[in-house]
Amino acid sequence: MNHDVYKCKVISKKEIAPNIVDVTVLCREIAETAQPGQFLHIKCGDEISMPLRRPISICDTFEDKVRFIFERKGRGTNHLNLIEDEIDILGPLGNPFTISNDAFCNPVVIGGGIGTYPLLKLAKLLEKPTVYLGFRSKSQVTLEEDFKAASPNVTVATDDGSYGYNGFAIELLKDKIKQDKVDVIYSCGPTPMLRAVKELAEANNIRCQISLEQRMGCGIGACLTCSCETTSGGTWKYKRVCKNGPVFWSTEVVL
Amino acid sequence: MNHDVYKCKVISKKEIAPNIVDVTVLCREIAETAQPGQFLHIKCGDEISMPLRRPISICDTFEDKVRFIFERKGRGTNHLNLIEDEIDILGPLGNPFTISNDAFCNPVVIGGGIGTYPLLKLAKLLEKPTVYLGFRSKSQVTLEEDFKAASPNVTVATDDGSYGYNGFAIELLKDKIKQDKVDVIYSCGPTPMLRAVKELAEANNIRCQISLEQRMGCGIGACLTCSCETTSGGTWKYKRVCKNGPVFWSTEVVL
Amino acid sequence: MNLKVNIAGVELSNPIITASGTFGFGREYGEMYSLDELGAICVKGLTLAPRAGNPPPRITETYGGILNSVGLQNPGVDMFIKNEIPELKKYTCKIIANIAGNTIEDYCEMAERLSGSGVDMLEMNISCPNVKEGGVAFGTNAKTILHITQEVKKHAKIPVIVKLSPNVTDITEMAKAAEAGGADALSLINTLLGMAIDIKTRRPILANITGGLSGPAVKPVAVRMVYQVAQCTKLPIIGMGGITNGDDAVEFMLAGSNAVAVGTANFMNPYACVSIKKGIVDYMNQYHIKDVNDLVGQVVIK
Amino acid sequence: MNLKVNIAGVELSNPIITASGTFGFGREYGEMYSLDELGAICVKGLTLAPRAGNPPPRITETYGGILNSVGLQNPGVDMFIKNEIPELKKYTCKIIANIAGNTIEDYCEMAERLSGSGVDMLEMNISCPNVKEGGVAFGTNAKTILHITQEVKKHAKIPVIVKLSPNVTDITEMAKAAEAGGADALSLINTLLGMAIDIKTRRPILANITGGLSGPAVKPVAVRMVYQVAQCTKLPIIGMGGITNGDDAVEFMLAGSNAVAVGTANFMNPYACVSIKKGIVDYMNQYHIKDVNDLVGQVVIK
Ligand SMILES: Cc1cc2nc3c(=O)[nH]c(=O)nc-3n(C[C@H](O)[C@H](O)[C@H](O)COP(=O)(O)OP(=O)(O)OC[C@H]3O[C@@H](n4cnc5c(N)ncnc54)[C@H](O)[C@@H]3O)c2cc1C
Ligand SMILES: Cc1cc2nc3c(=O)[nH]c(=O)nc-3n(C[C@H](O)[C@H](O)[C@H](O)COP(=O)(O)OP(=O)(O)OC[C@H]3O[C@@H](n4cnc5c(N)ncnc54)[C@H](O)[C@@H]3O)c2cc1C
Ligand SMILES: Cc1cc2nc3c(=O)[nH]c(=O)nc-3n(C[C@H](O)[C@H](O)[C@H](O)COP(=O)(O)O)c2cc1C
Ligand SMILES: Cc1cc2nc3c(=O)[nH]c(=O)nc-3n(C[C@H](O)[C@H](O)[C@H](O)COP(=O)(O)O)c2cc1C
Ligand code: FES
Ligand code: FES
Repeated sequence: MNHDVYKCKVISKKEIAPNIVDVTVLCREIAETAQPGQFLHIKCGDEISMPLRRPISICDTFEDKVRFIFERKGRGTNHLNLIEDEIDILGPLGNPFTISNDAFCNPVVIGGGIGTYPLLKLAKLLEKPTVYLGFRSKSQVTLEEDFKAASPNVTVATDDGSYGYNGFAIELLKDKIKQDKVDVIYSCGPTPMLRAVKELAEANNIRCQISLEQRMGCGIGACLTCSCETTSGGTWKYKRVCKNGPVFWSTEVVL
Repeated sequence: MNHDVYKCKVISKKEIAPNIVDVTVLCREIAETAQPGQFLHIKCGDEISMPLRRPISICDTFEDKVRFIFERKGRGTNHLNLIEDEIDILGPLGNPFTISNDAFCNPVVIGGGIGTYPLLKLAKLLEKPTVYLGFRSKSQVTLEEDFKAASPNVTVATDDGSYGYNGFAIELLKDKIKQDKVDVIYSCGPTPMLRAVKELAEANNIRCQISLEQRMGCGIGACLTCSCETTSGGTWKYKRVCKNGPVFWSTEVVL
Repeated sequence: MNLKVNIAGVELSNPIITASGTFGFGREYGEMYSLDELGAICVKGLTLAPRAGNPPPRITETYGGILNSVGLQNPGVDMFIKNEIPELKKYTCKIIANIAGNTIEDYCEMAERLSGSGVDMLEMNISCPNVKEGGVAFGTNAKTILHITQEVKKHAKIPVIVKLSPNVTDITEMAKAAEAGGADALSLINTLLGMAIDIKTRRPILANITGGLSGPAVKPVAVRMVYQVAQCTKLPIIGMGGITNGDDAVEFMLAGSNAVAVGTANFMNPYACVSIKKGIVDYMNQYHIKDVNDLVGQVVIK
Repeated sequence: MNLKVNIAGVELSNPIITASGTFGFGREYGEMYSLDELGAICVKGLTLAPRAGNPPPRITETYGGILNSVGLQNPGVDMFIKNEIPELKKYTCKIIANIAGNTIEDYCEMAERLSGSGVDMLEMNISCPNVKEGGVAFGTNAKTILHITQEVKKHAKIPVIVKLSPNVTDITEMAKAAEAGGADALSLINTLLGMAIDIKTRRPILANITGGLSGPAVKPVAVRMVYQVAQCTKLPIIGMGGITNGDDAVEFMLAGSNAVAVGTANFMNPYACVSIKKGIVDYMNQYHIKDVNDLVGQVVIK
């Protein structure tokens, strides 16, 4: 087992965009074993009022520090935002992105919205990946500097054109595939975007990994609540996002 | 209506004995109208997890400040102990003690344990009342100085004799009644003590008011959950502790 | 924006109703805000003769909910008519009289007496879990529901709401029985039967041993029952069970409630009804909904 | 101090059992602590043939509880026997196989196959609210419970626990039917049928529309049912429903549970079973109780 429950001291916490909170906690155990694409299962309130933890991706790790970024969305994340001292974290969980720089010489990393956060550590480990980051509008743009520090090939797109490329990040990927050789695509973001990425990758025979979201119970593979549909069908139709994912090969899953 | 819901800023909070927490909050509205024996209905946690407020007596008021003291007992009071900034209080509620210095020349105030807290403001308003305060043992003794500032006739008793008079406060009252004229007794404390006080008072034809506790819903008289049994019997057997009490004439109620 | 709803011909200025037993006869909360804020007030359960109710303790908190065992303490229907209706008539909100009987005749007699009294609707409480005779015994059997509803309808000159118990295997059977008996509307849910034990004293916390569970904890059961009942009857529905904020109220309306009742939430926040009404308005503004009736039953099942 | 309890002749080292469906086949939690800590592990519900389960989303949080609609995803009884029993046999904790069928024959067939397989007890899940056929349909009718229990008992060579559904009008009828049918023990409660709607999308949150409610919210209903059942049968009882800490477990035992099962609490705290066991020990120390069995049914009714 490489995961456990840790009480992690909060080192820093700031709102980096409206309702987007960037947190760094102290936890050597997680920091030393976590791999890009893995996630944390975070206790946001007392177990009576909120019996479920919330899954949040690991954004980055360094030495004994773990960084994650979350959007304030509902009861859980609103409550998490109030915790100042110590956060109860179960992790690191799930399967990471597959990195193999030999076979995958020309990687593209493409993320949308809060789906950009699990990609930062990945971008850092890859060799000069092409990175496309999509946001709704300028005010939502986050982590641009961090990604630019990881790679020289970072392009930001906004749906409304208020910043960077005017349109969906997927358009940038389309152009890229037309012009250059792409060996592997890594993606995380809203389902419509993942669906487009998956189609594009498969149409062009490019290996592609996507990171999925699903409502979760245990987070460790025991309760079978976090299913996603796989291409295998039949009685093995559903896999567990928490244990078999959250990162899947695009060809494994039905979106 | 002289009660309402107020968000009250915490001015001071300290543990004055093991698990006994002394709090002062800012609330001019309550401070100016509250009378001895009334109580506050306090929100201790979020309304989902803890749908009920907790009733806590008003211990004292001065200018725009309200003081109350509570014992950490269960979920609610443990949570209340964690609130540092602002407490949501419904109050002041209930019927106060009847003070009429003309008719009641020789008042005795007798309290036990946490039942001593609602008596402080009362003792201050009475003229040199005889005050008996009973506690389990020395470590539990609280407010002695405050009561001594209110009256020169204060005696502390401990059940185990570790401080002050060795025995129950009720013994002191028995002696007092034998020796002196007592016109009125005011009491609050555990039921066995109240029962003894009531018996003693009635056997000696002394007017006596006691403050009762009961589990409560609304706190304002609407839900009929906080009943105590009255001597009237029949279909009017039960009265509401929150609205008709918490202070009753000893002859009104069955203990 | 329209907040008016119509329950069996009675127009409420908005869909917020106070749940019976949690709001007394309105006097206490009426000191805190104007009862004109409410669509209707459903008063404490009435019986033919005055009732003392159960011995205390009668209430305790549970995880996310409360248990109560008041046991229908009330001054009797005549005192209600004499002392309370004139007070309530000072407000524009409608008056719903919640009635509970030991026998079918009790219900009929109360329906008679209340019909000309100024109350706007009757709510038949056939689901109180805290009394031995009558109450829940009537509400857990479809045949009895059919029969008692038919009888009461013969005596009532104002619309009759049947309040359903959640302590049944199949809520739709009970709803259909009430509809067949001529009910003008349904309300649900009453409380779930529960129990809590004090592990220090080893005694049940409630003197009555068991009590009725209400509050946030029961909401998913209540939403499910409202949804199921909305699928199987045409009657207007008053939904309740754990409604604490505007979002909860909207959820009940989407599930099929024409109006909502607020009970336990009043205890934590005496202004709960007012703030829940505001929450509905906020939701309507955000989603550009002009008429609150456009929410009713609009849950999307694909 | 004695923590051992005996359920229908099977000795458990302590009264903590994992609730079916929340603990898989023990592999995942077994990575976090030794399953020897447990009295027994009750595995994910098994069916004769493998089952895919319901489409996602399958879970959501409610106020103080959760709704799930897994729908018995499992690899089938044969794969369980082949792949999982050998793993579980590495531990001292007892093994309870939770079985669910579409037909009575399914249950009987599974009872046959599991009887010699190394599992210690069978738990008949006749109360799953998340599947269309079988499941809850069996568990809400006393006659069916009697019949199915009798049939399964003919095929089972190990003790049979009947798991009761709370979605019934009278739990005691169901318990008595199971007892009459020859059940060796009872477990309760399974989940309450509930529903939640996303007011933003107006869709039910669960793809299955409804789901089973569990967790702290349901505890008072579960305690009440355990208490009622303990009054009317002589069978050992495994109590569950919202147990989150040692005090909750003690409350269930006082109400009449011989052992307790922990489900939803595992999700928030993966070590929940261990800490609940410790909580029971703490209570026993505080109140000078030497034998955990001395708590069973000791609620004081005056
Ligand atoms: C593997 C994984 C990684 C994630 N990483 C991030 C991240 O880095 N940053 C971030 O902001 N968000 C992330 N999410 C989404 C995040 O989990 C949800 O936004 C969060 O659970 C919402 O909780 P809430 O109580 O605030 O919202 P509510 O809507 O009130 O939640 C109600 C319930 O639904 C669940 N839920 C709601 N939305 C989601 C969702 N999208 N995915 C899973 N469960 C959900 C909640 O956990 C809770 O149990 C991730 C999700 C997964 C599965
Ligand atoms: C009029 C009045 C005045 C009071 N004044 C004080 C005071 O000044 N200082 C103080 O320490 N305590 C006082 N109490 C008692 C105090 O209300 C309880 O100790 C407190 O409610 C316990 O809450 P809990 O959640 O910590 O305990 P838990 O036992 O976990 O509470 C569970 C539920 O039972 C209720 N409850 C438990 N014990 C009591 C009780 N004795 N009275 C009423 N409700 C109870 C709680 O409010 C809650 O709803 C007073 C009670 C009343 C009725
Ligand atoms: C203290 C209390 C008293 C109640 N008394 C009655 C009653 O007299 N008649 C009735 O039909 N329902 C009664 N109920 C049930 C409520 O009207 C309502 O159905 C239930 O509490 C669910 O709503 P809630 O979760 O919003 O409280 C009572 C509930 C509580 C909490
Ligand atoms: C995710 C999940 C899956 C479940 N699956 C099963 C199952 O397969 N068989 C069964 O009998 N009960 C199942 N249950 C019900 C539990 O075993 C238990 O009866 C219920 O959850 C109440 O206990 P709790 O409140 O401690 O969770 C499941 C519960 C949950 C939460
Ligand atoms: S969340 Fe329990 S299996 Fe994935
Ligand atoms: S607490 Fe509601 S009437 Fe007293």
